[in-house]
Amino acid sequence: MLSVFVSVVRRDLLLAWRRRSDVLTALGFFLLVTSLFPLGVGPEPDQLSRIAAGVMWVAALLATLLSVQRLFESDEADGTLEQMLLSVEPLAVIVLAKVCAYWLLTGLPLVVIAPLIALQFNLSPDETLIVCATLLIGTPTLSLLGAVGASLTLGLRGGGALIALLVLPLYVPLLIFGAGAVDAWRAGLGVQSHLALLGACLLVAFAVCPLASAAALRIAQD
Amino acid sequence: MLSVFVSVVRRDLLLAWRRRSDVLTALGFFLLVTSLFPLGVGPEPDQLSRIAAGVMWVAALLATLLSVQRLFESDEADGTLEQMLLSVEPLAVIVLAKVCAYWLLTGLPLVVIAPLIALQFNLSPDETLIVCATLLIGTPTLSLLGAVGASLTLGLRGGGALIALLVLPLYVPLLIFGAGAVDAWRAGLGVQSHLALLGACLLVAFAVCPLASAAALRIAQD
Amino acid sequence: MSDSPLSAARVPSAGFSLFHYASPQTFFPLAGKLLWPCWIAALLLTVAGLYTAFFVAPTDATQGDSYRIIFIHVPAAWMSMVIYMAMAFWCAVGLVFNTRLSFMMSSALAPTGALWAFIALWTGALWGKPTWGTYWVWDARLTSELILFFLYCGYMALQAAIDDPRRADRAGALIAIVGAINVPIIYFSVKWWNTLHQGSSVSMTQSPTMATTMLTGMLLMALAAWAYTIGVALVRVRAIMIERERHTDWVRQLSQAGSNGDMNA
Amino acid sequence: MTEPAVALIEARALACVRGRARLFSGLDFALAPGELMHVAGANGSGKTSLLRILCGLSEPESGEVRWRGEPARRVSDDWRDGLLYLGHRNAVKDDFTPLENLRASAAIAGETTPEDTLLRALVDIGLGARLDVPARSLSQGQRRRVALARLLADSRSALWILDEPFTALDVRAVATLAGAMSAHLARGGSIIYTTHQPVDIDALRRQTLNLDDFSC
Amino acid sequence: MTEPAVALIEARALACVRGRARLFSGLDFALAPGELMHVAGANGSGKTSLLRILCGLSEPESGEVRWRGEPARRVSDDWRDGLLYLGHRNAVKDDFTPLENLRASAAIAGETTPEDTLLRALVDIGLGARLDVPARSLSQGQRRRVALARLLADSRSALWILDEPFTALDVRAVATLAGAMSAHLARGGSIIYTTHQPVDIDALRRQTLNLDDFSC
Ligand code: HEM
Ligand SMILES: Nc1ncnc2c1ncn2[C@@H]1O[C@H](COP(=O)(O)OP(=O)(O)OP(=O)(O)O)[C@@H](O)[C@H]1O
Ligand SMILES: Nc1ncnc2c1ncn2[C@@H]1O[C@H](COP(=O)(O)OP(=O)(O)OP(=O)(O)O)[C@@H](O)[C@H]1O
Ligand SMILES: [Mg+2]
Ligand SMILES: [Mg+2]
Repeated sequence: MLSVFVSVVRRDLLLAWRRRSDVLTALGFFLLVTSLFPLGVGPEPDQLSRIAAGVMWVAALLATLLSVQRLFESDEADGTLEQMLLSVEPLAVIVLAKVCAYWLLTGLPLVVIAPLIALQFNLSPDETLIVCATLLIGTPTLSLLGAVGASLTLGLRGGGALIALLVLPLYVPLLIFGAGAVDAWRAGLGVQSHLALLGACLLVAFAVCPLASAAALRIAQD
Repeated sequence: MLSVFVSVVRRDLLLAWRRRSDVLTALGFFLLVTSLFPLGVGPEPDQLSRIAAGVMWVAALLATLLSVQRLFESDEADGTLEQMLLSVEPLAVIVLAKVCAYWLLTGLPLVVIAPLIALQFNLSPDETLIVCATLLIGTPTLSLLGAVGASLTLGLRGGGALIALLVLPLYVPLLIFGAGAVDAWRAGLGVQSHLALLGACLLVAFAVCPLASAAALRIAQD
Repeated sequence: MSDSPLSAARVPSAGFSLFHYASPQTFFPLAGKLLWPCWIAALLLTVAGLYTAFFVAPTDATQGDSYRIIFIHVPAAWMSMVIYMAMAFWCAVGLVFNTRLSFMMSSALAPTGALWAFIALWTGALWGKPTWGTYWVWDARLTSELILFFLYCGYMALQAAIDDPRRADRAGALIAIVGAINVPIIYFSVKWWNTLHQGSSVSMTQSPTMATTMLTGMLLMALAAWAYTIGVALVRVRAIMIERERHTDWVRQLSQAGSNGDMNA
Repeated sequence: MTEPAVALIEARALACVRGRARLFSGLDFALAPGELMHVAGANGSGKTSLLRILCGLSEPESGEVRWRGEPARRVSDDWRDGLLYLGHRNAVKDDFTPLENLRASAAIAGETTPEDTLLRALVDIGLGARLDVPARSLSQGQRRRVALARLLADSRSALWILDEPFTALDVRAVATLAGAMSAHLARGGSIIYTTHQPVDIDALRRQTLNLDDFSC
Repeated sequence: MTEPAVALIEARALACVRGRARLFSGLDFALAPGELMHVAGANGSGKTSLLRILCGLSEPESGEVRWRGEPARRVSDDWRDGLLYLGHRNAVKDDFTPLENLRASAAIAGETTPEDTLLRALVDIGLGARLDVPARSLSQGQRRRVALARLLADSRSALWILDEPFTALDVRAVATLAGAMSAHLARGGSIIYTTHQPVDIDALRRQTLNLDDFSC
C-alpha cells in the first residue's frame, strides 16, 4: 500500500517533469495574477499591502480550480484509469498519491514563492509568515476538494463549469479564513483560531476526500 | 473560401455548445476573478472602483491565456488538424474561422457581461462604456495573438508555460493601453489615443496572425 | 453496488412488507392517495400559522415588528437542513439496497430543499439589515447555510449533466452523502463559534426561552412547511417515476388507464 | 475443491443496456482454468461492454458474475487480483519510454515485477531497438506492443481479458502474442478475448461466444 | 498526354529519417490511375511516415514526390485537391453524431457534398441504426466506420491514401470497404493503403511495396 503510493507519486512527478508545463502552469499563473495586479491596480504601497493576502489567496484558489480539472483527464483518455480501478491496491490510496503529487507540483511551489510575492506587495515579515502558513495548510485542502470535483465531473458535458459550481462553495470558507488571518493579525487579534480552522478543514478533507473521489471515479467509469 | 469560413465557425460553435463547458469556462472564470476580488480585497467602494479596469483587463487577459492553449489541441489529438492541412481551402482561412469562433465563445461574452461587473465595482456609466469599448477592441487581438502562440507550442513539452512566455510580452502593452484608458479619462485626458492604439493593434494582428499561425501549424505537423 | 436480495427488482409484489412499497410500481398509487391530505394540511397550517404570527404574537421589545420574519426564516432554515438529511438518507438507502425508488425520492426532494435554503438566506439577509446593519457577513452559520444552498445546486446540476440515470443517481448520491457533513456544522455553528447569528432558543432539553405564542406560530409554520414539502416531493417523485420507467409495462398500462380518466387509482 | 469442478469465472443471465439499446440478455457461460474463450460478434454487438462487466468496470443491467464459484462482488479483492485486462486503449503514456510505461503499469496494478522481467518482455515483443524512445514517437503497432508487453511479463494472473489485442500488430508480433497466449493457457491460466482477425491459438479447451446470438 | 503515360503519383529516391533512425531510402515507385498499391512492412518500418510524405503532411529527408508528372510542391493545390487521406486517427469528434461528423469533415476538406449522399454513405457502411448517437457512445468499430464513410461519399478524389483502414472493423464492414475500394479503382481512381490483415480487393492493376526491402 505504501509502495503503490510511493510509485504513483513518483510516476506523476516524472510525468509532469517530462511535460514540464504542468509544473510551471500553476506557478506561472500564480505569479502572473499576483504580478499583473499591481500593474493593473496602480503602485500605491498602502493599497497594495491591504489587498495582498486576498490577491494571493484568490490566485492560489484559481490556480487550483483551473488545473485540478485535468487531474484525471489524461489517465482517463489513455485508459490508465481503468487499470487503476482494476488494481489490487485500494483506489483511494492511488487517488491520494495522485493528489499528493499534484499538490507537490502546484500547491507547494506557490507556498515557496509566496514570500517573494509578499515582498512585492510590501508585507511585513510577520504578515508574510502568516500568509505563507495559511497557504501551506490551505492549499492541500484545495487540492483534495478539487480532486473530488474532478472525479465527479470526469468526462461530463460542461465539466469546467460544473467543477466550479461543486467545488467553489467549499473553497470560499477557506478563502475567508485564509485571507482573513492577516486582517485579524492587523486588527490585533490572534491568528491561532484561523490556522486551527484551516487545519481542521485539512484533516476532514484528508479523511473524506480520497474515499469520495475513489467512489466517484468508479461511478464515472461505469 | 467564405463557405469554408462559415462552416468552420458553425462547426466550432456547435462543438462548444455540445460540450457546454467551453462556452462557460472563460466567462465563468472572468466572473469568478472579478467577483472574488472584492471578497478578498474588502468592500470599500472607492478602492474598488479604482482597481476595477485593471482587474477586468487582467481577468480578460488571463481568461484568454488559459483557454487559448486548447484551441488546436483537440483537433490535433483526433486527427482533424491533418485534414485541415490537407484541405483545398487556404489554411489561414480555416485558422481565422477557428479564432473567430473562439472569440465569439470567450471574448464576446466578457464584453457583454462587463457592464454588470462594472456595476459591482461602482464604475460610473461613462467609465463603464470606456472599459467595454477597450475590451471590445482588445479581446479579438488577444485571441489572434493567442492563436499564434497556441500553434507554435502545439504538442510541445511545456506548452502551457511556453505559450505564456511567447504571448505575454505582446499582451502587456494591450493591458496597459486597455486598463489605462479609464485612468486617462479620470485624469481628464481623452481616451481616443488609447482606443486608436488598440484598434491599430487589432488591424495588424488581423493581417499577420492567421498567416503566422497557419505556417506554425504546418511546421508542427511535420 | 451489491446485488442484495432486497433489490427492488426482485421483491415479489405479493405479500406485505416495507419493501413492498420500495418498488415504483406499488408506490405510485400510494403517493397519489397521500397528495390531497398533504395539500389540505399545508393550507390549514399556513393560515393558522400566519394568523398567529401577525395577529396573536406580540411586538418585540427591542426589534419591533421586523422580528416577524422569524416565522418564515426559522421554518425555512429548519426545512433546508432536514431535507438535505432526508436526501442523504435516501441516497444511502439506495446505494446499500440498490432500490431505484430511493434515488428518485432524493432527486424529488432536491429542488424544494434548494428553495427553502434560498428562502432562509434571503429572509435572513433581509433581517440582517435592520438588526446587524448589513445584509451579509461571513459568519460561520451564514456561510455554511450558503454552502448548503450550493450543495443543492451542485447536486441538481450534476444529475442534469449525466445522461445515464443510473450513473447520475450514484454520482448525486455521493454529493448528498458527503455534503451531509455540512448540516451539523450549520446547526452547531452558533455553539462552536462565537458568531453574530443568534443561538438556538428551541431545544429538546431546556424549556423554551421565547414567548409561547411566538413558539406556537413558529411550530405551526414549520408543520405547514413539512406538509408542503411532502406534497411537492410526492408530485415530483411521481413525475420522475413516469419519466424514468416509461418503457416498462406498468407505466404503459397506467397511461392507457390515464387516458381513460383515472390517474390516481 | 478440485480445480476443474469450479469454474474460474461464470456469467449468469447477464444483460447489458447501453443508452436506450439493450445489447444482450440471458447470457450464461462458465470458463474453466486453462480454457480459451473467443467472444465474437459484429461491431457494436457489445463485446467490449461484456468484457468490462466481466472485470468489474461496469455493472450489468441484471444477472451476476461469479468468480471461483462466489459472487464476484463479494470476493472483489480476489477477483481483481486474478485479472489482467487490456482494453482498446493502450494505457501508454506518450512521454514515457516503453520501460517506464511498463514499470508504471506494474506499479499501478500493485505488482512488483523485477526490472529484468519487464526488460525481457519488451525485448521479446520486439521493442528491443526502441527502448529509449518516448512512446510519442513510436508507431501505432509499437505502442500497442508496449501495452501487450505486460502480458509477457505476467505469470501471476489467473485470467487474461483482452479486447482486440491483435489490432495494429504485424504478422510477427501476432505470432509472438499468440505464443504468449498459448503459454499462459498451458500454465493453467484462462483467456477471454475478442478479435475480428482470424488468429490461431493453441488451446486444449476452447469455446466461442457469439454475441450476435444473444442480441435482442 | 494520354492518361496511362503519366503516372498519377510518383516517388523518386525518397528517404525518410525519424529521430536518429533512417527508416528507408532510395524508394521509387510510380502509380498509374486505376492502380492499387499495398504498402507492406513490419511495425515501425515507416509505412505511416511514407504515407504522410505522399500527401504532403511531412517532408522527406531527400528525394521528391511528383504529382501527375510535376513536382508535387509546385502544384500543391492540385495535389491536395486530388487526395483523400485517412490516417490512424479517425478525425471523429466525440460530441458530434455520425452525420454531423461527416458534414464537418466535408466542410473542412472544402467539399460540398449533398446531405443525402452523406446520409447514404452512413447507411451503407452500417451506421443506419446509430445516426442520432454521439460518437462518444459508439463502439470502436463504429467510430472507425464514421471516418470511413467519407470514402463512400467521395466520387471526386483521384487518389485515396488509407492508413490501416481495416482495423477494428468486423467481417461485414471489411467487405463493404473492400467493395468501395474496388469501385473506386474501377472508376479510374488509385489507392495506396497499408494493412496487416489479408484482405481481398478486386483490382486490375496492383503492386506491393514492401518497406522492409528499403530499410537501412
Ligand atoms: C442570511 C443570513 C442568515 C442565515 C443564512 C441564517 C440561517 C439560519 C439557520 C440555518 C437557522 C436554523 C438553525 C437552528 O435552528 O438552530 C436560523 C435560525 C434563526 N435565525 Fe437565522 N440566519 C440568517 C440571518 C438571521 C438574522 C439577521 C437573524 C436576526 C437577528 C436571525 C435570527 C435567527 C433566529 C432567531 C433563529 C432561530 C434560532 C432558534 O430559535 O433555534 N437569522 N438561521
Ligand atoms: N449512450 C448510448 N446510447 C446508445 N447506444 C449506445 C450508447 N452507449 C453505447 N451504445 C451502443 O452500445 C454498443 C457498444 O458496444 P461495444 O463497444 O461493447 O461494441 P463492441 O462489440 O466492442 O464493438 P467493436 O467490435 O466495434 O469494438 C454500440 O452499439 C453503441 O452504439
Ligand atoms: N523521434 C524519434 N526518434 C526515434 N525513432 C523515431 C522517432 N520518431 C519516429 N521514430 C520511429 O520511426 C518509425 C515510425 O514508423 P511509422 O509510424 O511510419 O511505422 P509504421 O510502418 O506505420 O508502423 P505500424 O505498422 O506500427 O503503424 C518507428 O519505428 C518509430 O520508432
Ligand atoms: Mg469493442
Ligand atoms: Mg502506421
